[in-house]
Amino acid sequence: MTVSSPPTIRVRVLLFARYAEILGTDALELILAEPATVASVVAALRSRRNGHLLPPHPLCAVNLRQASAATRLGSHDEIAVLPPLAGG
Amino acid sequence: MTVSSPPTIRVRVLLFARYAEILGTDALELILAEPATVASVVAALRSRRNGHLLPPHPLCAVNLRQASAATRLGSHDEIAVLPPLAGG
Amino acid sequence: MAHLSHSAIDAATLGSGLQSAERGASVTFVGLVRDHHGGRRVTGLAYSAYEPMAEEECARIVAEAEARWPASVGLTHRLGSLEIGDVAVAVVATAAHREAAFEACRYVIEAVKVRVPVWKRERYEDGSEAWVDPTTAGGTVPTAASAE
Amino acid sequence: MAHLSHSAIDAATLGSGLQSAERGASVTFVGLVRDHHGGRRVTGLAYSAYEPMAEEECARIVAEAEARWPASVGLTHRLGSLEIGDVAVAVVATAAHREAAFEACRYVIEAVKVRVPVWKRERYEDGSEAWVDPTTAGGTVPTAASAE
Repeated sequence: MTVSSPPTIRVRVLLFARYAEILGTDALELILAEPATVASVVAALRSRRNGHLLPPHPLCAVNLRQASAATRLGSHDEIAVLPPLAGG
Repeated sequence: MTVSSPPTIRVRVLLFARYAEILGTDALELILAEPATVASVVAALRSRRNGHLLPPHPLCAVNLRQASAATRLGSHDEIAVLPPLAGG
Repeated sequence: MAHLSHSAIDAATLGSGLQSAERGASVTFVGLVRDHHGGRRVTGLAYSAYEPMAEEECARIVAEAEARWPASVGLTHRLGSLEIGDVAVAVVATAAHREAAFEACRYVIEAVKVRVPVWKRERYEDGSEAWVDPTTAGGTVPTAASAE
Repeated sequence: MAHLSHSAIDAATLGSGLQSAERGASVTFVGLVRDHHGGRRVTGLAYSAYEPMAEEECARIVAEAEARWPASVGLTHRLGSLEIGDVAVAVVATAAHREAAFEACRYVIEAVKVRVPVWKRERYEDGSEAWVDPTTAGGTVPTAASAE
């Protein structure tokens, strides 16, 4: 007897500066049910310990480019969650 | 018997760059009948040899500040006749 | 890492590579670490970055400026620990004429501020630290250590 | 002659006197001698000035900029004989924030161009010379020697 499980993807998540402090790590792997978006990553992070301290719509990048909450993710994508920028 | 002559002023005139070349000198003294203005100086210069090569309304300065053709002159004023500026 | 530097930035060196006989104008912006922010005395700071993205974003900004104006642009952002007066960022734009040099230089620094993933953690006179956050009223948010 | 120099200008030195711990932004404009003008190859040039007025006008321009923006401004214009690539003019504006530094620097160089009594005599590849005249179509007028 076979059980069909929903398809999933595995993504790498990077956290920086204050967000890394809040979540206690600067990198983690997430397994997400398809279809997954940037918003799925943020929801997963906000469900972790202290995750409610993240804003609901943080600036994010996918594979080194800024991306919107609706950006669709594929396996092995690198999602970075970026605190407000303070360079320059 | 006394003869009354019209009052005059003596001013110093400075010429620069191309205007000094045109008039063959970079400094001269002029005696002008009162009332005298910057325009009187320009008229006197334009009546000299090659003076017609000066423009009728050149940029001028009186005592180190830009001045208009109507600026009234006094004795010992320094009037500079300035070719188009090309600094910077 | 052409645009990120973990050691001191020399704006003159950055500019010297951009000079040429047909370029008559050079505009340089240098951002320096100030001794105050939001009413507090700053004693130093640390810049961190999402380095691969920061590098790519800097390169994109420079390419955009060079496409939009007839100018050559250099850009270096400092990372790591900085003292008061240290150069945080330097932008040099050279062009045949000054308009292009001014506009390209300004474009680049404005874009760096809003697009390059760099974060600043300030140290204060009283030993406390905070993350600089231009989106908040006070301009900073406490570090996790201070908040807990 | 704080603002006029008969020897080479060092923009870095001009700027270093304006730095301070509360000024986070520095904008430098440097004008360099180009190797072409109006389609001709330039080999060098000579700047002359009505020096007492040029000095006063430079000081007035700097004072105006410092009154209008919260910035400190340095300005030096070169006089005498210059070669290709030499610094003709340097303006440095430092301020707490970059807007003031950019705007003050731009204001000063634009004002220098239209108010400071300085003249430029260019030398060309063929040995001829001409006065630079921004009000003419060609950008130059022949020297008296060439015209006679």
